Order: sequence, then C-alpha cells, then structure tokens
Amino acid sequence: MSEEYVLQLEHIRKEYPGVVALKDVTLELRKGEILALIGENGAGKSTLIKCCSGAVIPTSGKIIVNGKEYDSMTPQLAAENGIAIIYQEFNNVKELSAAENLFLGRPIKKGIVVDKKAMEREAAKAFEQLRIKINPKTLMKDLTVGYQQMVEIAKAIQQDAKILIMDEPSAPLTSAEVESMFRVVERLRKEGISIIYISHRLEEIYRLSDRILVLRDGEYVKTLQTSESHVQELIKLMVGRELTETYPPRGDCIDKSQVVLEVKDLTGNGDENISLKVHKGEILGLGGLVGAGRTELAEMIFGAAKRQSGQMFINGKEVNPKTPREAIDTGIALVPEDRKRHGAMLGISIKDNINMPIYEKNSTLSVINSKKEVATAEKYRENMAIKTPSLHQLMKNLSGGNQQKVILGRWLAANSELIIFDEPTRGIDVGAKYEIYKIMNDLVEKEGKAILMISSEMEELMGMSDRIVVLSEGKMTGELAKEEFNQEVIMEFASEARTSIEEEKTV
Amino acid sequence: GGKSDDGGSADGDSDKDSGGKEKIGITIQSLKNDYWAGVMGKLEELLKEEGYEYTLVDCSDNAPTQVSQIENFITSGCDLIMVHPSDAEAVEGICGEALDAGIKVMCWDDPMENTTANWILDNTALGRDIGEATAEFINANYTKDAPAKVCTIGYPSTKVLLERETGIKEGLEEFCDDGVFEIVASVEGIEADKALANVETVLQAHPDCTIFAGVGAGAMIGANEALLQKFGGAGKIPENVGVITTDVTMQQLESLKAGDEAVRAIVGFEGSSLDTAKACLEMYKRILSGEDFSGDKNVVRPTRAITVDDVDDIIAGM
Amino acid sequence: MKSKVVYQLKDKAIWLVLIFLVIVFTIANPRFVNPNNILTLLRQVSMYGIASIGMTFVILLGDIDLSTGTIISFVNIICAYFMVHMGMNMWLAIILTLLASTVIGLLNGFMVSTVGMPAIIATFAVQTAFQGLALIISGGLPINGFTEKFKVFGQGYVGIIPVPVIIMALCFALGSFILNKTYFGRYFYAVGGNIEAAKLSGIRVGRIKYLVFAISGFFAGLAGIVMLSRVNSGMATAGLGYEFDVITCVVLGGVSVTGGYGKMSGVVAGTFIIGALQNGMVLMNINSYVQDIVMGVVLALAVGFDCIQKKRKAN
Amino acid sequence: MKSKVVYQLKDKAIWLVLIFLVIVFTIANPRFVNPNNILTLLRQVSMYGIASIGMTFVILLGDIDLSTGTIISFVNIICAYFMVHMGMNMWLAIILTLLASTVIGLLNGFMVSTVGMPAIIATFAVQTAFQGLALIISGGLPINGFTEKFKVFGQGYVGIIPVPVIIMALCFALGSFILNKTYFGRYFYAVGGNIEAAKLSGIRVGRIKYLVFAISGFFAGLAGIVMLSRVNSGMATAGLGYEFDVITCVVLGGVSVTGGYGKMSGVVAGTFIIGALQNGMVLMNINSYVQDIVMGVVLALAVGFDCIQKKRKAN
Ligand SMILES: Nc1ncnc2c1ncn2[C@@H]1O[C@H](COP(=O)(O)OP(=O)(O)OP(=O)(O)O)[C@@H](O)[C@H]1O
Ligand SMILES: Nc1ncnc2c1ncn2[C@@H]1O[C@H](COP(=O)(O)OP(=O)(O)OP(=O)(O)O)[C@@H](O)[C@H]1O
Ligand SMILES: [Mg+2]
Ligand SMILES: [Mg+2]
Repeated sequence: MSEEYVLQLEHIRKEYPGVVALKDVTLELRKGEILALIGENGAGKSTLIKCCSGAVIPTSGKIIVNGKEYDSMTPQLAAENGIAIIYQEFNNVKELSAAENLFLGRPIKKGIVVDKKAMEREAAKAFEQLRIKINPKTLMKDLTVGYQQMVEIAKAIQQDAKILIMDEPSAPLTSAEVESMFRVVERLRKEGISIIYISHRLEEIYRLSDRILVLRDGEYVKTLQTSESHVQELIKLMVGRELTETYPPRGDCIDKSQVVLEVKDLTGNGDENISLKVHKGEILGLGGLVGAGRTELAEMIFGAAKRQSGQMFINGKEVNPKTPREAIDTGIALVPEDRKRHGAMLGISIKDNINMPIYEKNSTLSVINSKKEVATAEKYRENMAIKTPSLHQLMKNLSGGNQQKVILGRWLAANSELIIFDEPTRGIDVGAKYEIYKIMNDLVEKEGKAILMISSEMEELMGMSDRIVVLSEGKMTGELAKEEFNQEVIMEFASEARTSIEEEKTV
Repeated sequence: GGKSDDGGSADGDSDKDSGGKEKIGITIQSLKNDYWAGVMGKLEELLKEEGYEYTLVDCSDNAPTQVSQIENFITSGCDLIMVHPSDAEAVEGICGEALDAGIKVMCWDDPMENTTANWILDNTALGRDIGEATAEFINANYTKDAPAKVCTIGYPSTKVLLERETGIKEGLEEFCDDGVFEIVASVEGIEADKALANVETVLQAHPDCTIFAGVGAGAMIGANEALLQKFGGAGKIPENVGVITTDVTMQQLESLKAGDEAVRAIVGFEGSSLDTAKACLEMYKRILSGEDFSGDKNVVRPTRAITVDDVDDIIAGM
Repeated sequence: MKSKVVYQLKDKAIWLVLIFLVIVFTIANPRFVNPNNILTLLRQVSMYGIASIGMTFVILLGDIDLSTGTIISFVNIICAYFMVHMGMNMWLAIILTLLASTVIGLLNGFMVSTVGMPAIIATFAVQTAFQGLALIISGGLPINGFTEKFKVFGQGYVGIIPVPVIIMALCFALGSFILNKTYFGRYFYAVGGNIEAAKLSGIRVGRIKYLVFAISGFFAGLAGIVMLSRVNSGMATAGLGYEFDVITCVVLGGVSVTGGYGKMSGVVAGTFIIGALQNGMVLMNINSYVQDIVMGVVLALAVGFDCIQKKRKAN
Repeated sequence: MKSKVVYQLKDKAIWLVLIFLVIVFTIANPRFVNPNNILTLLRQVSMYGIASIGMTFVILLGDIDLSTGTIISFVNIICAYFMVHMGMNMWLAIILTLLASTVIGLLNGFMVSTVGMPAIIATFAVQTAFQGLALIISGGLPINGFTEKFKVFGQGYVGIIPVPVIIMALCFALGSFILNKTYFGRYFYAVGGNIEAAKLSGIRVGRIKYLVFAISGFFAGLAGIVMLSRVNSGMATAGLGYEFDVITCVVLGGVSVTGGYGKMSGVVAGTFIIGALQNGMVLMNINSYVQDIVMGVVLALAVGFDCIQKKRKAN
C-alpha cells in the first residue's frame, strides 16, 4: 500500500497562537505524478508543505517518506530523503553568487574546500537546461527577482530530488520563463520524479497536474483527477460557496463630483507616469501580476517611498507627503500587503495597535488620554467584530483575519478619507474575508470614504471594484469601467508591458 | 637581556634633530590617574622651560601597548626613554633594544635590568611606610583593650598596588603596639566612587571600623567622603578616626590641611608634584650628561609622611 | 490567558531572585537587612538606577548605548569645571551640564538615525572621543572644591532618606510614566517591536531615535552630577565602564536586547540585584576576584534562563 | 553592474584611507615609512590582526564577541602558569592553552546557539567571569621567567621579518582561505546574510555558531600567546579592552555588524589603519588624550561614510 506513495502527510495539524493553520490534513503523493495543491490565500498550502522540510513543526500528525515514519522533519532529513522545496518567499543569500546559491547547503567540495569552478560549471549547465541566461558568478543581489526565482527552481532541480515541491514558482516569472520551467517539470515527471505544485493560476494546474488536492481554511476538502474536474467545481471547492455570494452587494454611492485622490504623472519607486482618480464613495481596483508595481505605487502615495516627479491632490488640494505621518495627517491610510512585517505590531496589545496613529492627537502634553484610548479601541472592536477576550490581548495571539480587522480599525480610528488596501484578504479565512468586504462596503456607502484596492485575486478585484486600473511593469496599461470587467481583458492588460518587452527582445 | 641581532636595533641612527636639545620619550602607566597627571603636568612645564623636546604617552596600564610605545620612541630617535612600567618584566626586552640603539633608558619605580638608571620606588616599602604612618596614628589613639578596627583599600588587579597593599599590612604588623589593631575588611577601590561605595558598605558591616589605610588618592578621597557623610560633615569626625594613604594630589592635601576631616597623613615622596618633577628632571640631566651609574644604578626615591604640620609647604608646590 | 500567566511569572521571577539574594546575604550577615544598610545600598545603586532609565529606552528600541560611562565622566569634568574654574552659579552649571549631556545623546541619535550607523559603533566612537575630551579639559587632574550646597544631590538627606535615592525614585517614576502614560512610551515599544510597521503607522522613527538617545544622554548626565556631588571630586575617568553595569541592570530586569519588550519595574529589580550583589559580597568580605566571577555567572544564569523559557514558548 | 563598481570602490576605499594616513604621517615625520618602522608597526598590530580573524567570522554571522580581551588575559595567565609554575613543556603548554581558549569560545557558542542568549550578553558574562578567574589563578601578580625558546613567537625574527608578523600573515591567509575556499566559510556568509534560508538549505546553523565562537576563542588564544611571548610576562589584565580594538579593526575593514557582508582583505586594511594611527600619532608626538579623540572620530567617519553610501544605494 505505502509502496505506491512516496510521500504521505497524515492528519497534520498545526496551531499558532490564536490560529489553527492546518486541521487534520492528509496528502498522498504517488511516484511520478504531479499533484497540484490549491486553495485560497491562507488556506494553509505553504504551511503544509513546510511541514515536509521541518521549516514548520506540526502540532500533531505523521509524515511518511518512502515508508519511513516521522513526527517532524528537519532540513537535513528532508534532503536525505530526496525532498527538494522551492519556497514561496525567497530563500537566497544576496551576497553569494548564483552558483553558490544553487548549491547552498550542499556545495561541491574536495575535503573542506569548495570547488567553485565545478559549481559554476554545473550551475551553467542547470541554467542552460532551464534556458535562462544567468552568469553563475553574478551575485544574487544583482539579479532581477525573476532570475532569482529561476535560480531557486534550478536549485531544487539540481538536487536530484525524488520529490519536488514547488510553492507558487511561477508567480514572479514572465511567460517565456514559465514555459521553460514547464518543460523541465514535465521532463522530471517522465524521469519518475514526484511533484507537488502550488499555484493560484488554474490554467497552469490544468496544463501540468495529474491530480488536484483542494484545501480550504486549513482543512482538507477533496482530491480530484485533473482530467475529470471543471474549473467551476474547483473554485467552488476552494471558496466553499458559489462565487456570487462571496461579495456582499453595495448600493450606488459614488459621488463623481468629489475627487478624493488624484495623482498626475506619478513617477518613482519603479513606477512611471501613473495618473488616476478615486472619487468619494468609490472603490478603485488596482490590478496586475505580482511585481507590477502596485505596492510601490501605494507606498509612494502614502509617503513611504520617494517619488521623483508628478503631483498628488487630496480633495483638490495639492499635497506632498514625504513620510507616512504626513500622509496620515492629510487623510490617507494604508493597509499593507505584508501584514506581519508592515502592519501588525505583534508584541503589543490590540488597544495600542488601534490607537497608534492617533496617540499624538489624543494626548495633552504628550500624556495619553486613557479614557479616549480605551473608548476608541472598544468602539472599533465592536464595529469590526474583533474576536478577543480583552483589548489588552497581544496582537500575536489573534488570527490573521482578526489582525487585519485591528489594522483596519486603526485606520478608521485615524479618520482617513482615502484608504489603500494592499491585498486586503491575503491569508485570511473565508468568513473573515466576507466581513472585511462588508466593512469596505460600509466605508464607501455609509461613511463616504474612498478606497484604492490592490488585489491579485481576479474574482475579488472584479467583485469589489467600481473601476479597475491595471498596471504592468510599473506602467498603467488599462482602465476598465464596471461594465467592461472581464478576466481575459484584465489579464491581457496585466501582461501587456511584458509581452511588448519580450517582443522587442525577440526582434 | 637585550639582543642586538634584531630589526629594532638596526634603527640605531638616533641622530639628534638639528639644533634642539635632547629628545625624551616618556611612557607611563596611566595619565588618567590624578597623581600621574599632576606630576607629569609639572614635568612637562619644566621640560618646556628648559627647551627639551619630548613625547609623553600613557599605556593605559597595558604592557603590550607600552612595548609598542617604546618601539615608537626608538624609531622617532629619542635620546632618553623614561618608562614607568606597567609590568617591568614585559619591557625588559625592548629596553634592551633601546640601549643597544644607543639610547639612554630610565625606569621609574622598578629596579630594571636593561636600563641606564632606575629611579625606584619599592612599593612594598611604600606600603610599609603607609602602614607605619597608620600605626603611629593607631598607637596614639588605641589600646589593647579597645583595639582599632582597620580596613585596607587596595586594587589587587595591578601588581604594584597589590604589593603596596601587602606592604601596608606588613607595616601595621611591624609598627603597631601589640594587639592594638585588627583588620576587619579589605576592599577594592582605585576610583573614588568605587572606594566610597565599598567603604560605606564596610561601615555597615563594621560600624566601629575607624581606620582606613589605602593605596592611593582615590581610596583616600572615597574613604574620606564616606566618613564625612557618616559623621555628618567636617568637624564632626572623632579624633580617633583616620584615613591614611599615599599619592600626593591637591584634593588630598586640602583635606589634610582642613584638619577637621578624616585625612590624618599622606605618605608622599619628594614633596609636591613640582618637587617630584624637579627631582625627575634632575635624573634626566644626570643620565643625559653621561654620568656613570654602573656602580649602583638604583637611585631610591625618598618617601615621607606629610602631616598637618608641613602640608602648607607641599601645597605651595602643587 | 496562559501566556499572560507565564509573562506575569516571568516578570515576577526577577523579584524572586532578588528576594533569594536578600535571604542569602542576610543569613551570611544579618546586618545586610539593617535599614541603614538598605539605605546605603540604595544610595550606592542610585547612579546605576538613574542612568538605567535612558538605557532602558535605548534597549527597548533594540539599540544600545555604550557612551553612558563616558558621558558620566565628561559631565563630572565639565560641571566641576563650570563651578570651580569658571565660578559659575551651581544651578546654571547643572543646567548647562545636563544640556551638554543631552547634546551628546543627540549626537548619538544623529549617527544612528540620520547617518544609519549601528548603535554599538556610533556610541562606541562617541565614548572614545569624549573620553579624550574629558581628559583634555581636566588635564587628567581631579577638580574639586564645590560649595556645600552642591553636596546635597549626592550626600544630602530628606528625613532619613538620602537625596540620591529620592532622585533615583523620581527618575524611575518618571521613566515608568513615560513608558506607560505618554505616547512616546507606546512609540518605543512599537519601534522596538516592529520598526517597519511603526513607520507605516505614522511614527517618525528617526525622531524617536533622536529622542531616545537624547534621553539616555540626559539621564547619564544626571547620574554624573549625582556622582560628582557624592564623591565631591570630578574625575575624567569617573564613569569608566559604567555602561556595562547599567546595561546589566537593564538586561537583568528582563528588557529584551532585541527590543520591544520590557518593563520599568523589572529594571528596578535588576538595579537592586546588582546593588545587593555588590553590597552583600563586600559585607561577606568576598575576594574582589571572586566577585567578578559571581557577577558573570549571575548574569549568564538570569538571562540564560529567560532565553530558554522564550525558546520553549516559541515551539 | 554599476553596483559592482560601487562595491569595488567601497572595498578599495579603505585602502585609500590607509594610503592617505600613510602620506600624512610621512609628511609629519619621514621616519614613519622607514622599513624598520613599518615592520615595527606590523609587529605592534599583530595581536589585533590575529584576534581579528575570529572576530570577523563572528561579526559576519551578525553576532559579536566581547570576551576576546578576557580570553587574551586568561590565556596569558594559564600559559604562563603551565610553563612557570608547573614546569610544563612549552609546546604542551601552548596546545593546552589554545585548547582552553577554544573551549571558552565553545562556551560562548553554547550560550548563543543552544541557550539562545544574545551574543552581546553571553560574551559579556564570559568576559566578566573569566577576568575574575584569571585574577584568581595569578593572584593579581605577573608571572614570568619563560625559556628563551618561548620568546620566539613574539620577539623572534625570520630574516628581518618579526615572527609575530609572520604569524599574523599566516592567520590572515588562513582566514581568507576559510572564508573564500572552504564550505563552512561560505556558510558564514549564508548564515549572516539570511539565517532562515541557510537553515532551510540544510545548513546546521547551530553548529556554525558553535564553530565560529570556538574559532574566535582560538584566535584570541593565539593572540594571547603571541602577546605573552612578546612582553615576556603574563598579566591577568593584559587583554583588558582589547575586544573593542579588535572590533574596530574589523568594522573599519568594512565588515557589516549586521552580518553577511565583509572581506578578509578589508580587515587587513582596517588593522593596518589602527596600527598606522597608533604608531603615527606617537611619532607625531600627539597628546595621548587627543589620540582618543582622533580614534573616535576616525571610526565614526569611516563607518558613517559607509552607512551613508549604503543608505543612498538603498533609495
Ligand atoms: N508563523 C505563523 N504564525 C501565526 N500564523 C501563521 C504563521 N504562519 C502562517 N500562519 C497562518 O496560517 C494560515 C495559512 O497560511 P499559509 O501561508 O500556509 O497559506 P497559503 O495557503 O500558503 O496562502 P498563500 O496562497 O497566500 O500563499 C494563515 O492564516 C496564516 O496567517
Ligand atoms: N526591496 C526590494 N528589493 C528588490 N526587489 C523588490 C523590492 N521590493 C519589491 N521588489 C520587487 O519589485 C517588483 C514590484 O513589487 P510590488 O510588490 O510593487 O508588486 P505588486 O504589483 O504590488 O505585486 P503583489 O502585491 O501582487 O505582490 C516585484 O518584482 C518585487 O518583487
Ligand atoms: Mg503560500
Ligand atoms: Mg504588492
């Protein structure tokens, strides 16, 4: 029985303080197959595969590799058992060369001396196979993000692994790079290597995989044969309900006469000549592929990154925020994409997290008005339905969704007029997602705020936006009104700059 | 002994810089110490007055640093190097090289081998003098029935101060009348604030501890302040309470002169800083003039106890 | 909930250590708990305590201040110089001195915040340079001869309580007030815990760093003035090595050197522990060499224990 | 490509500083560039140079080792004790001494890696405790009376080249070899640059930390032996404060205190700069108080300049 499977994860459970990331998940990988792992953001895909490498130690459950049973893994054990993993976050060392990164942790060596020549030779071969032109001697920090990812992929392949796990490997790649990666992956399958492939792009799943395992909200949902499944079915399994229900309805509340935010020819931080307007009561969606420069645009508007040229107006008045503080004071708020790094202050309480931007306002002679402080926190706990026994609870003990609500509360407390949401529902479970959508609706409908929403989830983008602006490679490539929303058109805009650059290259 | 088969000595071209007087290199243990800063300040004045060229450095009580400094003196072509060694043994080698290079070497404090002359201070003997001065005070104020409770204040991480502290204990044994004293504590204190804190603690442990014999200025200042605080200020200190140490600094002398503080005697050397500096310069002149010290190159520095009676003379020369 | 209990216990643990030490020293020498000795002990640690306020803030930010000892020395010299050699009015001298120490702190802040130097290097450079400056000003000689009035800060009493102990208590109260009641305190925790998030919440992190280093300079200056008054003599090396004693107080008090976590009450306990050790070991007449060993071992055990607990919790 | 040029320039910049200093000192006193003085200068920095190898590794990892000075002192005492008081064979004494210093390094490694203490605290605790131990063993007195043979390490010559300079050169070569050629040297960069990535690539980060602290202990021990032979007398405070001199050499050499970036050649330049400053300022007859100021200012400027460049690049 176990002969058939090279890797089995049985009844894996992983708890974090306040969050259960995985509940009783079971996965079985056959020899020579590609198993796709899908699920919404935060479904637990990355957490699950990290259990295979020891990057995450499961709270309970078993990991069986080639018939050998483990409670948990270590990176060394994983390597010994022929498991190679491409992680979603970059895992490279910037000051080392591409070749050395390729062989990180298992260099070619004679005795204790590393054989750089041999590593560079082998690296050149590996890059050749992937049809990428990287000088193996180049330092990692001098490579573009796409190339860095290709090194990661080459690194995993190079390990002669029996089991290859890829967590959204295609995300930062151009379509040509994705193509060459696919060819390699297919060749590896032919050689009998078993692969787990994680991606949000369903067309990739259909192109590559033999079976599909769906996770939702940390739970195992179903395993399907790719050939027998349909897109609609998959989406339903992932989301847990019909898509139409996912987005709460919103009345028409746009006040065209009031432009809350206008940017003109904004350039800098990797973006070029961005011009857009957000009206009172409007949600403007900002679409594009990963790396399109949307976060960069948000940072510029929020004063967190320097802009080179262009103008910005809030309610018709020109503003020039050079720091987040100045942006906040002009009524701009940013709910950042990377919640753990940029949003949540994990070591301090919910109350403090909510009040952070308004402490100065609620202080006399720098002494905090503690009544106001508690009242504010209490108000937004109620408004946002934040699930917590106490406002003094530390942020790190909350679930991702509740953390996101706290951050939202922070910006509502700051009384911002324009709220920028960068991937507002990334890593948030379906229930909390719906609540956040409702909050966004209330914000525009009842409170007359304006929202700029960055999202990589096509459904979310189309479901929530009143208008969509698409970026690609730091340039605006298209703008769609609600009636024009169409997945294919958006994708086309999103890859426009890329294809044109590729065309130039090939010419 | 010093060897001549090495590179340091090859730089023996200690040609005098045109026109000027002789060049003197001085390295001492620490200039961050008030006694040394005081004496060296006076010495610098004298050297300038008489037109000598000189370099004065301190080695922060680090032997390797001092070796390096002497090397640098050899390179810079000094005619005389005076070393106040952090560790005499450590600089013997390099001083030998200096001699081989034709440079005169003088050691302050230790009876070194590879030198032209030594201006020595036997720290154990100095300690014994402190002990003796303390003993005199004890003998005058205490009896066998009510012996004096003594605390010594030292700094046992430094060799010379350790020797000095040992000397103090020996001196007390030797010069005190039978059974009139008892050492109840030995604490560390080279900096005034540390000495102050430790003396305070000792006074808590032994409220009847009245005699404090220490190795230097910091010990005296700290102990004096602690006692002033304990008894409620100047003038309130009982007759039989006393602090006795060595080093001659202005603050110590003023405390002594005041007469109503706890300072009872200071064991000094030639007298004031100026006196010491003058005596030192005299040594330089003797050595530079080519005087032959081969008979006995150890010139012993005099020590004497300064008391209220002659404190004014000393203060005049500070 | 559970983690709250653990934290509470952890915060209390340092007090348990203090109680344990008090018991040991009392058994060894009952005079240890004599009220007089307790007051003496408190007076002895008052300089650590005062300087530890600023250091606590700096460490909460995840930085470190190695210039504390030198600031103490420098202050010793300039304050004495102002009063003795320039005949300046005592209060003016004190104000100017505190201003100077704050400016040195600002210099640290400039290097860390604006230039972007690691705090350990920036403050070490300041330490070295200002040590030299203090020596130049004083010529290596002590400066003394202050007015009787000036002695109050280090030697005076209010009732039976020594003035430096009162100053320390006020400083701790002020430190605790800043940390818990003012928005600056919230900012310190936020910056130390997650500097990126703090920036994006509108905190001007650069200014906060300036502020904290300036505060650290100020309290070091205050400690220097108390020391000057206590010893009644200004020396250019008076504060030599003090920074590590102060850091030890703060770290023993449970403030995380990586920033973001710590309480003033813990620092109070840490300061008292150092005081109890220094005082108790002298009372027990323990050899000064052995005292070093005990200090090292206590620091390693206290912090090590804490780290092991944290590691356990993380898994 | 452009950034490569910047980096190259940056790596070279420290050599330009060195050349600049050499020119200044030569103008001030032509004896400075006398070959004899150069050899003397090299001999003077040899202890810094030797100890800096291990410190470089530690700092590359993003940690710090404050125990270097104490290890030097401790080694001074035990090696002297073995040879003089126990009459041990010189080579055996040296081997045992190096072993002991390596074990102290392992103790640091244990506290940092296994217990999880911040390196600054762990190594400071070791510093304090072993200082006490060295004093106890020596009783505070210097130990001397070594054989003529033993003097070779610190005072001998091969041709005109002093032996300690040769030892330093060999150590730098070895350090460079370890960093550039051996797999664990490459791991140091990986761990210092991205500890998570290193872990997930199967690098046993815990062991690397043990290794690096042990190496740091070893080289500190070697520096201690060279010092002992050079001054021909063992003192329990011989290495006092050396750690900061060594850290200064390493940091001046462009090694990033946050880890992950740095080159041995830079450290060589950093060491020579310190040597040139110390030697040149004495030759120029600069007041020793002023020397402190110059040291502090040079450190602040060199590192500050580097940080500003980095900041510019990041924007
Ligand atoms: N270290 C952690 N502490 C607390 N919660 C965590 C931690 N790591 C992950 N989580 C939570 O576990 C859940 C699953 O996250 P995971 O990264 O596995 O999702 P994913 O399916 O890979 O999502 P994505 O598609 O966005 O990559 C999320 O709710 C996340 O917030
Ligand atoms: N500090 C950095 N160093 C190097 N590359 C960076 C840095 N920050 C961002 N990038 C890269 O710049 C590009 C633009 O990133 P950005 O996050 O703005 O894209 P985005 O459109 O917001 O995508 P998404 O939010 O969907 O990830 C990406 O390729 C990203 O990886
Ligand atoms: Mg993921
Ligand atoms: Mg983004």
